[in-house]
This record gives sequence, structure tokens and C-alpha cells, in this order.
Amino acid sequence: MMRETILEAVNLRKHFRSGGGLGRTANTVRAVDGVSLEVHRGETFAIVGESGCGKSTLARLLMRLLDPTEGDVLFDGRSIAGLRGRTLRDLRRDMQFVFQDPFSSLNPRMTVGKLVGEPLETHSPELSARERRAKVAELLGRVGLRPEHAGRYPHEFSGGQRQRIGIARALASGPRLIIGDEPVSALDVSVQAQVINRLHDLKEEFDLTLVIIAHDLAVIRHMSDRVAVMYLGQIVETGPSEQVFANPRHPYTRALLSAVPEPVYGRAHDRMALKGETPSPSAPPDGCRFHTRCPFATEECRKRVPEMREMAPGQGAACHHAEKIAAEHGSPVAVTGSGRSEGAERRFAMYAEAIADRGA
Amino acid sequence: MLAFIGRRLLVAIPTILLISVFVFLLQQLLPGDPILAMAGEERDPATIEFLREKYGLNDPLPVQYFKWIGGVIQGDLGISLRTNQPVSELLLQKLPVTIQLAVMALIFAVVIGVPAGILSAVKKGTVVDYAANVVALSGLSIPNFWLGIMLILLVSVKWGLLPASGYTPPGEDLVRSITTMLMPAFVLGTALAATLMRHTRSAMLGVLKSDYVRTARAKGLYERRVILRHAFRNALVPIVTLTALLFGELVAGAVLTEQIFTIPGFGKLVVDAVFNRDYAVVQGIVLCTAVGFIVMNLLADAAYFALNPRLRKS
Amino acid sequence: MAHVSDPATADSVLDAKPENRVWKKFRSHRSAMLGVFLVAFFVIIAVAAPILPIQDPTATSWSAVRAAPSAAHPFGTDEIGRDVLSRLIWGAQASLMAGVVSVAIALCFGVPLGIAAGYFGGWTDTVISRCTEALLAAPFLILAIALAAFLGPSLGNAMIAIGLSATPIFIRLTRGQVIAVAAEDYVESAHAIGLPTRKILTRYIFPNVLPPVLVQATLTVATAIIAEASLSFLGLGQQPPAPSWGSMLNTAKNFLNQAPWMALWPGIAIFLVVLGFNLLGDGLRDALDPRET
Amino acid sequence: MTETAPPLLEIEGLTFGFRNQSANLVDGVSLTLGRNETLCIVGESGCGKSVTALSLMGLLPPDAVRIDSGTVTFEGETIDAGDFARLSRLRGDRMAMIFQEPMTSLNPAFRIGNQITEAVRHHRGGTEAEARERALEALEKVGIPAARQRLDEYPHQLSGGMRQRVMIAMALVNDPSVLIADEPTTALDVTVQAQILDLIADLQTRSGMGAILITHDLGVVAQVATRVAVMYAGRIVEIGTAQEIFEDPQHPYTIGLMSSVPRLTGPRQRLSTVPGLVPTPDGMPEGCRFSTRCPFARPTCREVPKLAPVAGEHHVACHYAPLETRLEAG
Amino acid sequence: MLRKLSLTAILLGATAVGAQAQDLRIALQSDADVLDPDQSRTFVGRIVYTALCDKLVDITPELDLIPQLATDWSWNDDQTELTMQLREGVTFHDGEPFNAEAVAYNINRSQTLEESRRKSEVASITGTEVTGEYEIKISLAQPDATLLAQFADRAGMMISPAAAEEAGADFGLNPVCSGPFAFDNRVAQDRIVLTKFDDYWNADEINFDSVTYLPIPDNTVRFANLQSGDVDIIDRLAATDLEQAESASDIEVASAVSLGYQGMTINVGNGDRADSPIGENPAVRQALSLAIDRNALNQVVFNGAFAPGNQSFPPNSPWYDQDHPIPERDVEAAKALLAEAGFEDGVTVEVQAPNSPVPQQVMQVVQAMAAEAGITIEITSKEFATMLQDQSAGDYMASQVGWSGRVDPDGNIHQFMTTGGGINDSGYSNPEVDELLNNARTTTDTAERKQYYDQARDILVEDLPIIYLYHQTWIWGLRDAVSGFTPYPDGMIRLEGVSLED
Repeated sequence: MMRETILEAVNLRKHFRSGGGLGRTANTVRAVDGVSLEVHRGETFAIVGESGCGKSTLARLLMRLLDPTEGDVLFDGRSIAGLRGRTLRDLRRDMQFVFQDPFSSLNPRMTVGKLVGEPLETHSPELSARERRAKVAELLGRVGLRPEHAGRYPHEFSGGQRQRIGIARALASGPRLIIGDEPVSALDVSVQAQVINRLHDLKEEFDLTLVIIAHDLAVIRHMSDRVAVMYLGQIVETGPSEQVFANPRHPYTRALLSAVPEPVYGRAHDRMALKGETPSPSAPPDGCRFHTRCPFATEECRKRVPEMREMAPGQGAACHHAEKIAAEHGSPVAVTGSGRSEGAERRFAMYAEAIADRGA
Repeated sequence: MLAFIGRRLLVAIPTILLISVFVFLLQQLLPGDPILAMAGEERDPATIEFLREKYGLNDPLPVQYFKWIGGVIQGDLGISLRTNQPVSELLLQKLPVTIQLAVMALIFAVVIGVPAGILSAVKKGTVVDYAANVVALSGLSIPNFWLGIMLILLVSVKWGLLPASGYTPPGEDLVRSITTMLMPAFVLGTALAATLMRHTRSAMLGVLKSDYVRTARAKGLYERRVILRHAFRNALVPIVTLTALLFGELVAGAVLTEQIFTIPGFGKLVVDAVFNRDYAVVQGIVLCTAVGFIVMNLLADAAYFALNPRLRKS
Repeated sequence: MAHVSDPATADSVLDAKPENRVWKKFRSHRSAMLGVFLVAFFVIIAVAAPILPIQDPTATSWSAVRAAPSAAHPFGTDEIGRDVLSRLIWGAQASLMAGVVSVAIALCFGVPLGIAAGYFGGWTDTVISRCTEALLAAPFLILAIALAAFLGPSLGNAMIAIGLSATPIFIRLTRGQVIAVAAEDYVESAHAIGLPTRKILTRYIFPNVLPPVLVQATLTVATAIIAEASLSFLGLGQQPPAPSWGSMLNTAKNFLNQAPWMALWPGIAIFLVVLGFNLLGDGLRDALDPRET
Repeated sequence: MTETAPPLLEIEGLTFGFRNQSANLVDGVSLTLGRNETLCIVGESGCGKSVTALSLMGLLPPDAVRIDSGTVTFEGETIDAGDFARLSRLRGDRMAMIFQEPMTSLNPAFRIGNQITEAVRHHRGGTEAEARERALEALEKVGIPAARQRLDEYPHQLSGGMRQRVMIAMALVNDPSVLIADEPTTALDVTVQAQILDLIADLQTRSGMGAILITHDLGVVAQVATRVAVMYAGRIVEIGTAQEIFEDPQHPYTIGLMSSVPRLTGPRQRLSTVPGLVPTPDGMPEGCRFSTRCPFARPTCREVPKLAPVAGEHHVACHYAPLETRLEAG
Repeated sequence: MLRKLSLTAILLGATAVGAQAQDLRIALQSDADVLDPDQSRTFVGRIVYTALCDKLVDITPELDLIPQLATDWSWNDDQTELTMQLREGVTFHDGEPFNAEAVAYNINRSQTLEESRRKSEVASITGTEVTGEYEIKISLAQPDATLLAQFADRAGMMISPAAAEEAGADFGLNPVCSGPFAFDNRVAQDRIVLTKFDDYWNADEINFDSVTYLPIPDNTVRFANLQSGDVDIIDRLAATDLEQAESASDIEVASAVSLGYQGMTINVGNGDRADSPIGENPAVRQALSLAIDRNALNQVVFNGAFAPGNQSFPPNSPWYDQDHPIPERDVEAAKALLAEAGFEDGVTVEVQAPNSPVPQQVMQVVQAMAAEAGITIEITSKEFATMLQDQSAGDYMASQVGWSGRVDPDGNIHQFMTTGGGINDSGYSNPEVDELLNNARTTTDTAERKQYYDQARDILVEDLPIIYLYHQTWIWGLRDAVSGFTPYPDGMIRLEGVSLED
């Protein structure tokens, strides 16, 4: 199913200079180094990678919270680079952000009502105070909070509740696209599930496009339609989630998937061990950036930068040896059953039913 | 490290120039004509005119400034209007005095403040902590000129234990030099000790909560070692930095302390110079203390550098 | 995630607004309450001075010059026969005014400049920061003395001098805070919803920069009171016959032998009121610090 | 684990709380750990798993915490849980611990070697040179390349994964018989996490050391645990072998937790969640502490459920276990 | 005598006593300025010169002129030529001989050195003629009754021509004179050390190997130093400490009424600000003067130790006009005067005063007294430097200021009261007074001069451009080990004959 593109990045680069000044050589951190991607209207697009891969910077470039060193971002086909004043405000209305840390992303000195009402104030100034209050109450309801919460302050809420406030705030302006930077990674497992479900429901309800940045592959798989895997400022693999997770083409994606422990007893691991850790983005290796850790690396990888090539419909990987590796090695993710006893399966079913009944 | 200091020195130059402009302007803005006082009780107009000319006070301000700063760059800070002594010579005379006072005050402050800070951090929430805090706050709240007056009244006038004032160079008579300076150093050191104590306490509290202190405990080390080696070593960085930065406060505090105890140091010199409109002296001292302050800042940075392995190697 | 204190803070629904929480924390802070008491005591005394049943602070009595404390003059009389107690009470006005007004001046200049430097960065920041640095390098009291000498000795001028001398402290503090706050996620979130700069400054930056500035202001009031006393002590502050504690001490130091009470009471008064502000500032800091429980 | 061999470590009835709170932080926790065994304590934040570990090490702040009861039997020696002094004698020697934050757990002011030899010399005495050799050995054992050179480096010169290896080396340098690891991989990237988990398992196999692993990640638990204890609000709600817990979970909380975790395999379906919030110490429910969030809660749940055996070593603290029979029947 | 036990003494143990070189320590109220008699301008500087530099003539405590470096002198008949015989065998500290050439050099330097502050003092001299190795003839344009008195002060101090020539204007950094003590070293604001000059012509009278001057501005601290025995003599013991000093067994006190005065200078004709009730109307000034109880002022501020005053000269001076005794306070008369002048509702006077304790105290007392007569005094505190500037620029209404005093009466009155006088800050101008004071200056007959001054006083007590308040008394505090000290009204500390019996 091919849908129209709502957000497009064209060869985005963001280089940070640090430690420069008076006779000291500046250190350039290539946080994002040549990223192109397309997000389709109505889908959930995920960007996954380990710490320091540049995914958060990428998210901020897409939002124009940061200006790119090079490249362009198109929203609805229009470049967002030069927007200012009214047009920038319009972009902000259409594109919203949910932050990773629900503790630090809400102004501690504003009530929830004010926080959620603020985008309305900015983007729908025609609303009266009462109308705005009503809208805020409605939004709070949508994210699973109660209208009377509007008078409280963020610190009175738990992490999960705060993340819902953040989501309500993002929804308030009536955006068409929401970018979530690790929206659930700071939450406890049980709460994380609540928020994931909520996001999914809201997406349907408001006909949103979601861009989710995360490091947790299981969460990504669960939430996203398409995924892009980042390593050292570049996208190494992209494609429909099911496809990428079942049949990864880039050795880094393989390694990531194989490293994730599944909560199933006795799962045999065909683990693809990676040596060492991610190199510094201020001095990325030549050639393929992954070659220093890649068990399949050859002389060619050290010298030549691999291009993104289409491996399967909609799936691309930037690896010289992708086909060969796929042919020689099976899927890193063993597909097996749940490993639960019969009684357990019944208990899980009962539980799911009970929870569904509760209407959580 | 050397490159770092060199870089910092380069950065300091515009700051120092800026200070020199401030000082110069401020000084020029002062009302009152020093020449009038210099001309003597008779105030002969010819003498006044001659002196104005002699000290270049008839030149336009920028000219005066550039003459002065030009001299400063060559090490000539001008001469005192009041005593005709070269300002640099005056400064050199006063510097050891103020340094002795400052060092004694600092020693006092460190010896009292740091252990008290450690103790009260370790015993947080106990009577010891509470008492230390009360004493420290009192130390901060006592106006030190009043403390000085009261001490003179009690220790010197009533009990006759210590000399009330004056200064003896240590080279001349070390014991007397130290005894004379005891009270002023105490007065000047009280507030510093209090500041140090409070900062040591909060630095220690911060460090004691840190993960590596927990690690040290998990190793099974004795608590004393955990506190003195692992915690204090890391709290030391902000403490040393602060101590260097306290220099500014020391000099400011010395102004009054020296005034009260008649110690012929920087502070006394500057106050008298301001009151006598002894321009060159005021400019010289403020510039000198500002440079001193910047140097202390630099030392603080250097100490930070030296104590912080993270920076040392990079 | 695994701190001992976690169960106490995690997910607990604390009551009411942050202001209330701060107030509650502050109220339970015993030494802060002592500070409040001390400050309130002196404020009340200062305000009530005109209606208190005390003698005219400028009324002289040639027959009772430097008289020791007695029933008529519980704190004794001064060098020209004025009642020390009533001068002390009226002097509270000068000292408190000096503290509060000079800090207000410092805030008026320091906070906007600090915000400008911190938020806009670039050349604005460079110019402001360099000047701040240069001013900070000149010791506070020397600066204040020179300024006070420039403006001429009077209480008002002393306040201006102290205020201006304290300004760089607030510029630097505010700038640092603004830079810290501006890097907070919630400020980024304000950008993300498209809030105009003016509102970001007034709703996001300013209120979050305020608490530490407030704490510093309280502590600086203490410093300013001492500074005013110091300037008065050097003859650059409150001018006679109006009383201020510093000028009382200035005179008193000439009569230490004959009239020690003249030096004793103003000193104690300064000590207590400064202690009060210091305790208050400490209490505020603890109450406003989200990390301390 | 057989009945005959005495356990390496036995915790009995551990109960404690904050001095200023009436509810217990940890309430009647009993655990055993055998040689070569990995016991995973799993639960969400605030469930009491970390403080349990800290109490074993005698690392709880004595001025803030009251120990109500409990004993720790370690290698045959029974110690009162409140006896921090005796517990502290074990730590770093017979019992070692590593923490979640490798970035901040090493003292930034001292060299790596120094920090390790300190632990050696404190417990073993000997010269600095001897201790240095031991430290070197330990670093090599945890797979740090160019170990000799690392001895003279400072923590900031190492990556997070390397620091965690150093922490492990430091913990293991005195050959402890128990290693307590509190979320040792949570702060690390998933690829590095795999390396560290493998390392711990490998070291355990070599030395026969028992390990207590505290984590919230059920994936990690499934991968490394021999036995699992699920904690909720300061109590153990379910305990058993890893197989028992994963294949036949009994407690509604365990089930809820497992349902909440998104999976890499299997069908993508809506996640079941655990509704509500973890109770705070001042709002602890009577009886079963999970009752406020349990979809199956009944009036009976106002009574404290006993940790009762289900099968073998598998114990669960629920009035209605097994759910499918007890609830559908009743 | 039992010297108070100080901690220092204990620590020092035995080293405290012994046949060491004897040093006399004198605490001064402030630090001296340039140590060049031709450039110097401070009072404390003069105290130091007393030991450092001999003058041509000296004074007795009764203000009679006596020989010092000049052994004898005579005037020609029309009083325009002064011939002085000089002391033989005197050398400067650098070994240079003192002779008539040196005197000529010194007079010339006082007149011509550009930095010289002595020019007006020796303005009447038109030339010098060396008439012998030890004889010099000084010619004047017109008779100058004040000249010899000037020679008893800085204008008469002889410095070594060789040293002066070499150092030029920097002479003050290392002064070379011919006094009993030679300059050793100086640390500004801390000490000036002089050592005994062995070749001094009057060396027998000198009992110390060295003398150290220590500036200690704080009265209490200065006194404390005396009490603890750290100094031997203190300059200007505070009047309020007098009682305590007198009752102390080991302290002695000496005093002398000074030559100077303190008062309020009124702006009567110095620029626009003279347009005030008090500047325009002598009756207001008289009323203010009448409102002040000078005795009470002296009692309150100075414990009665100073001398109340109403003229340029203290009441004990031979120049004091007994016809105008110190007026009794008369509030009613003051009010009547005001009413008569049209100020029934009172007047307001803005008085500037130095921001130091004593003037402030004085003015507050005056303020309180004047208020009762309906005169509101507003005190404006200024730093001394600012005040002087405003005063000479005429930017003031009234000013609390004084004069340190001169040996010759002319110095206390002429330049203040004559039209265009050098320091006539009040802008007072009265041809009659001008003539009287000029006459007094050129007359050498004492009785005749006194008449002129008295006649001027008759006018001045009505016009009151300066309302005199009091005359300071010099009070010295001495350890009782010090003997042979003589108080002089000029406030100097002369060391001849002074000894220390430790």
C-alpha cells in the first residue's frame, strides 16, 4: 500500500562543533550525516538505533527544532528550512513533538490545564477561555486523564500520567504528524504498555502520522509500520517493520535483533556477538561505518562507502555483502511459540479479557 | 595544561583592559579636586595650575587614559599625588602585608572551615551538624569591622593580650609579626571559614550521595577511608576552586580589616587613596587586585584542571 | 531507578501546587522560621518606629551625654546625648531599606541583562559577560566605596553604589540559570508548540530562573546590609543626624572606652538582622531545591 | 539444586522500612541462593528489589532505615539483618556488588588500578605490587584489552561497557562467593548488554559463584536466571525456577507484567497492561498489595496471601492460584 | 613601672629588655605627605620635620621667637632688610656644611621650585645676599611682620642644597636636612623611621638612637597602643579619652591650646549661592552665633578639654580681643534678631561638613542648638576633598571648616578676610578690613598691630563671615617613662630634652 509522503528528509546533515576557540582545534561531531527518508501519511514510522547514533538529533531536524548543516526537510512537499513567523507557527501546529523524559519536558510551574491549553492559545487564539477549558478537558479525557487534573501541576503525576499530559499537549494544536522521541523508554513496563496502547488509539482516532524514535526494538516492532535503523549518523537499513524484523539485511540490524533477549524461557540464541562499542561520531571510521564491529567486514568495507540498495520491495540496506550474509545465515530471531503451559495460556487469556473488560 | 593557561591569559587581556577603563573612568568621575588638597592650605593658584599641568590633569580624558595605560604596560603605574612615591613601589610595599594577612586568614579559614564542613556533612542532621551550621551562619552574619572593634576592645584594651594594631614585617620580628596579625587574620578569616564550611558541607553531601562512594563502601572499605579518600578527594575540586575565588572576598574584607587594625596593606591604601583622590594609587590598586583576582581565577582553573583527571589528559 | 529513596518519591501524588509544597517545606524548616522571625521583628520595629513609645532619635540632651544604660535610656545615650535605643529602632529603617533597595536595584539591572546575555547569546552575551567579568574582578567593597565616594555620601547614594556593585553577581547568576533553563526539555517543548519568544521568556525562562535568583537576592540583602554598615562606617552612608547602624558604629568606635554600649547594640542589631536574612535565604534555598527532601 | 547442599546464602523474613514511614519497604522477604545459581529478582521501580540487595550488603543508611527483622545466613554464618557492622565485613570480600550506572560508579579521581588494588589490600593485605598483579588478572578475566595499560587509566577514558567490566573486575578481585548485580546492563546499549550478560554467566561457570541479578527486564531474566523472584510493593509475590515462572506464571502481577512486554516475535497484538499505579508507602493497601490493580481482586484479597507452594519450588502469594481453576470454579 | 604584660612580651621572653639602641615610638593621627619642606602641606608632616629638619628660628611655648640655625638677626630701620647670623659648625645629614649659601639656596628654592607650596610665605623677599660664611642679608619689598614667624616653620627649614639639587622635585622621597635625626626609611601609612644624627650641633639634648612615627588614625586604637606600651607618645589624644588617660597610673597627659580655630565659614559673597538669608543678612549670622552655646558644645563634644572661641585667635592668645568675649548663648536675642531681619518663621541653612566623626558631632550639636532659635540647619556631609572644592568654587551656603593656625597672627586672618585673599572662601570684602589687616601685616610693632587687629575685629564680629566655634587643644598622651616633654601651641613634638627611662 503506497501512500502519499507527508514528511521527507533529503540528505540531512547536522554537524556540531565543540571545544573550539583560541588556538584549539574544533571537534566536529557528525551527529546526522546524510540521512534521506520519507514518511507516508497515516503510517507509524520508527527510527531505531543505539545511543549516540544521532536519532534524537534527526528528530529535532525533522521538527526544525534544529537547523540542518546541510540538506532539507519537506513537509507536505514544502521545505521547512526558511519558515519563520506565521508559516513557522503553522508548521508547529501541524507537526508536534513528544519528549522522552516526562519529568523534564513539562514546565514545573504551569498547571496541566495551562500546559495543554498553551498550544490552543497559540494556534487557536479565536477560542474563548471557556472554550479552551472545554477543549483541554476533552483532550485530557482522550489521553486517559480526568478533566479535574487540569488544575494540578506536573509533579503531582506519575511518569506515565505525565507522558499522557505531554501527548495531550502535542495533540492540542490538532497536528497531522507527531514525532515521539523515545516516548515510552523512561516508563516502567506496565505503564509503557498503557502508553503504547494509548498512542495507537489516538493515532487512529485523530488520523495521525507518527514518527517514533526508540532504541527498544520490541517496542518499535510493536508500534511501527516502517522502520529505519541508524548507525553513527546514517541510516543503514529501512523497510516495512515486519519485513525488517523477520528478515534483516544489514549485519547491524541482525546484531541488534540477535542481542535482544526475549522473555521466553529456553529460547535458543543464535547470537551474533558484536565486538567493542560504537565509535565516536566525531571520528567515524572510513568506508562502511560499521566495519570496525562487523564480523563480516572485508577489505572492501574498510575502503568503500556502501550505498543504500533495495533488497526487497520497500526494504533497503547499505551493505556491500547483504545478499551474501542473508544467504549464509538464517534469521537472527527464532520464531517459536510462547513457551507457556496450557494453564498459563488460559491465565493470560483471562487476564487480557479482564483488562479489556475494565476498559483500560 | 600550559596551553590552557596561555589561552586563558589571552582571554584575560581584554578583561583587564576593560577593568582599566572602568577604573579610570570611575576615578575621573570622582568629585573633589586632589590638586586643591595638594596645593596646601594656602591653595596658591599658580601652584594649582602648575600641578594640574604636571600630573597631566588638563589633558583630555582619552589622552590621560592612554598615557596612563601606556605607562602601565611598561610597568609604570604613575606616582602617588600624595606622597610622590611611585605607585608600583607603594604596591610592592603593601603587597607582602596584604598577602600575609590574606594567607593567615586563609589558613585560619581552611583549618577551621574544611574539617567542620566535612564533619557536619558526615553527621548531617545531628546536633554536630546543626551547631556547625549555626556557628558558620553567625560567622557570616557578623560585620567583620564590628568584630574587629570588639576584639580590640576586649583582647587589647581590656586584657592587653595582643597588640591592637600595626604591622611588623616577618623578616624583622617573626613572632611579633604573627601575633600582631592574629586578630586581623581571625576577623578576616571568620566569614571565609564560614563560607568554606558551608561549601565543603554541600560539596561533601553531594559527593557522599554519589555512586562511586557507594562503590567504595561496597568494596568494604572503612568509613573513614571512604570519606577522606573517596569522598573528600572529589569534594576537594570545588573547595579548592572556591578557595581561590574567595580571594576577591578576602581583598574586599581586608579593606575594612586593615582600616580597623591600621595595617598598612592594600585595603588601607585604597581607602585612603579614594578619600585623598590619589588617582594613580586607586587606579593602580584596583587594577592590581583585579589582575590578582584574575590570576586567582586562573589558579582555580588550573587547580580544577590538576585535580580533575578528566581534563588533565585531554 | 534503584535508589533507596525511590518509593518515597516515585509516583507519589503530592499535594497541591509547587508553591504550596515549597511553602510547606519552608514552614517546617526551623531555622528558616527563626530567620522569618528575626526579619519580621526588625521590619515591624522599623515600620512602627514612628508610633512606638520611644524618644525622638534626634533629641539631644546635654546633661546626658554618653550616659550608661539606665531606666530612662535602657541602651544608654550617644555622643551628643541621644537615646541609643530609639536611634537603634529608627536605624532599622535605614539598614533594611539599604538592604532591600540596593538589592532591588541590582535585580532591576542584573536580571534583564542576565536574561538577555543568556538567552540571546552571541555578541549580546559577549559584551555583557565581559563587562560583568571585569566588574566582578574589582572587589565588591572597593567598587562600592569608589562609587559611593563618586556619588557623595548619603544613604541613597550608598544604596545605589551597593546595588550597582552587586549587579554583576545577578547578571552572572541569571545568565547561568537562563542557559541552564533554556537547555531544559520543557523549553524545547515550548519551541515545539510554536510559542513566541516573548512568551517563552515570560512563562518558561523567567519563572524557572526566579527561584535561585530569589535565594541569592535574600542572601544579598544580608550582604548589602553589611555593606551599607561598612560604607556608613567609613562615613559614606547614612548622614547625621539620621541614624543608621553603620554610622552609629562609625561614631561609636571613637568612644569604645567611655561608652562601649554605643558600639555593642548596633553591632548586635546588624548581626541579628543579617543572620535573619541568611537563615531566610538558606531556608528558601532548601525549600526551592527540588532535590532535597 | 538439591536439598542436601546447604544454600550459599539464605535470607529469612527480611522486613524493613524508612524510619519516618509506617509501611514496610520490604516486607517479609525470604530468599535462598545456591552455588552456581543465578537468582533474578524482578519487578518494577519501587518494588523493593534494590533495597533488598543493599540490605544484604549492609549498605542501607542506618539513620534513615529501620530494620524490623530478618536474618542473613551466609556460608553457614547467621547474621542479624540489622547488624550492619557484621554484614559490612563480608562486603567486597565474600559478597560483592555491581551497580546500574557504570558511568558514575567509579571514582573519577583515581586510576582504575588504584581502585581495584584498594579492594584487594583492604581485605587481603599484601603489597601494592601483589595487589596490582591480582588487579591485572581480574581485568584480563573480564576481557579488558590491554589490561596492564588500563590499570593506569582514569575511568573517564573508558566507555560505559568497559567501565562496567572494570566494576565487575573490582567486584570479583577477591573471589567472592556471591555477586549481587543491580540492573547491571540497564544503562548500556543492547549490543553491549549482551556482552556483559555473557561475561557474568561465563565468570559464574568458571568460579561456581552464586549471583543475584536485579532487573526489570524480563528478557534478561529469561536469558540468565536459574531461579526467579517476582517482587511487588516490597513483597515477593511469586518465586520459582526460571522455567516455572516463564512457562507457568501464576500470580496476576507476573501475568500482567509479561503481557505488557512487547515481543520481537509472534503476532503483533494489543498489549495487555497492568492498570493503575504502584501504591506509595503511605498508601499501602491492606492484605494483598496488588489487590488495587488486580483485575481479579476479590474481598478475600484484603487478607495477606501467604507465599504458598504450587509445584516443586514454585511458590505464589495469591489467594486464587491457580487462577484458571480457582476463579472459574469459584 | 610595670609595663603591661603583652602576649608578645611573653613570647619574646628575655629578648624584650637589654641594652639595645633606644627607639622612641610616636603615634600620629595620620600619615605625613611628601617629606619635602617646600612641598609639604600636612600638619603631621610638620611633626616629623621637627625631628628631621632644623629651622632658622624656633618658638617658645609662649610663641616668642628664639634662635635655632640663625643665632641672631636684626632689621634695618625701614624694616626691609633682615640680616641673620648663622650657627657655625652645623652640617647636613649628608655631610654638607650649613652656611649662608645654603640659606640663600633654600630661600630661592622655596620661591622658585615649581612644586613649592611656600611661595606665598616668602613672597615678600626680593633677594638674598651672602655677606659672610655665616651671615646673610635678606631684602624685602616692604616690611613684613610675618617673615620671621614663617622662618619658624617650613619656610625656615634648611635642606641640603646638594641633595636638593640632585633629587629635584623628588627630594621628599629621601629628605636630607640638618635636624637631630636623619631620614632612614618610610613605609607609607605604616612608619617613618629617623635615626639619630651624630653630628647634630645640639646632640647632647638628644636621647634616642632613633625615632619611629606610626600613623594610627583611629583614636581608640592609638590610645590602646599607648596603654599597651607599644608606643611612647601619641599625637592628639581624643578629648573624650582624656579622663581615662588621666586616671591611668602609667600614662601622662600634656596639652596646649592650639593656634588654629574651628568654625563655620559662611558664603557671603562667593558666587550665586551667597544669595541666601544667612549669606545676605549679617543679622542672621549673628542670630546663629547667639544661638550657640559654645561652652556646652565644648563640654558635650570635647569633654570641656578644648577652648570655646569667637575669634581668629584663642582666648589665651595675646592677640585675642578682650573687648569681644565669648558671647553667652541667648536664644531670645537670636529670635529677636531673626524677627527683626524679617525671618519670624525661621531660616534654613545648609551647612556642608566633612564626613568624619568630630565635625559631624559638632554640627549635630550646633544643629540642635540652632533649632531652638528657629534656625534649621541641614547638614550635607562631604568628603574633605569634595568639600574643599565646593568651598573654593563657592558652591555652598555654609561650611564647617577650620584652620590649623600660624605662629604669626596674620596667618590666621589676613588671607581669609581681605578682598581676594587666597583662601577667602566666604567671599567677604570690606575695604576697611582690608586696610586694617594690610597695615597689621606691614607693621612690626606689636602693640600697633594689636590695635589694627582689634579694630578689624570690631567690624568682623558684626559681619561674621566666619562664625568661630572653638579652638582645638593639642593633647599628647605619654607613657610615664617619657620625661622632659614640653607642649607647644603649634602642636609639634620637640624631642630636645625628652628622654625615656626604661
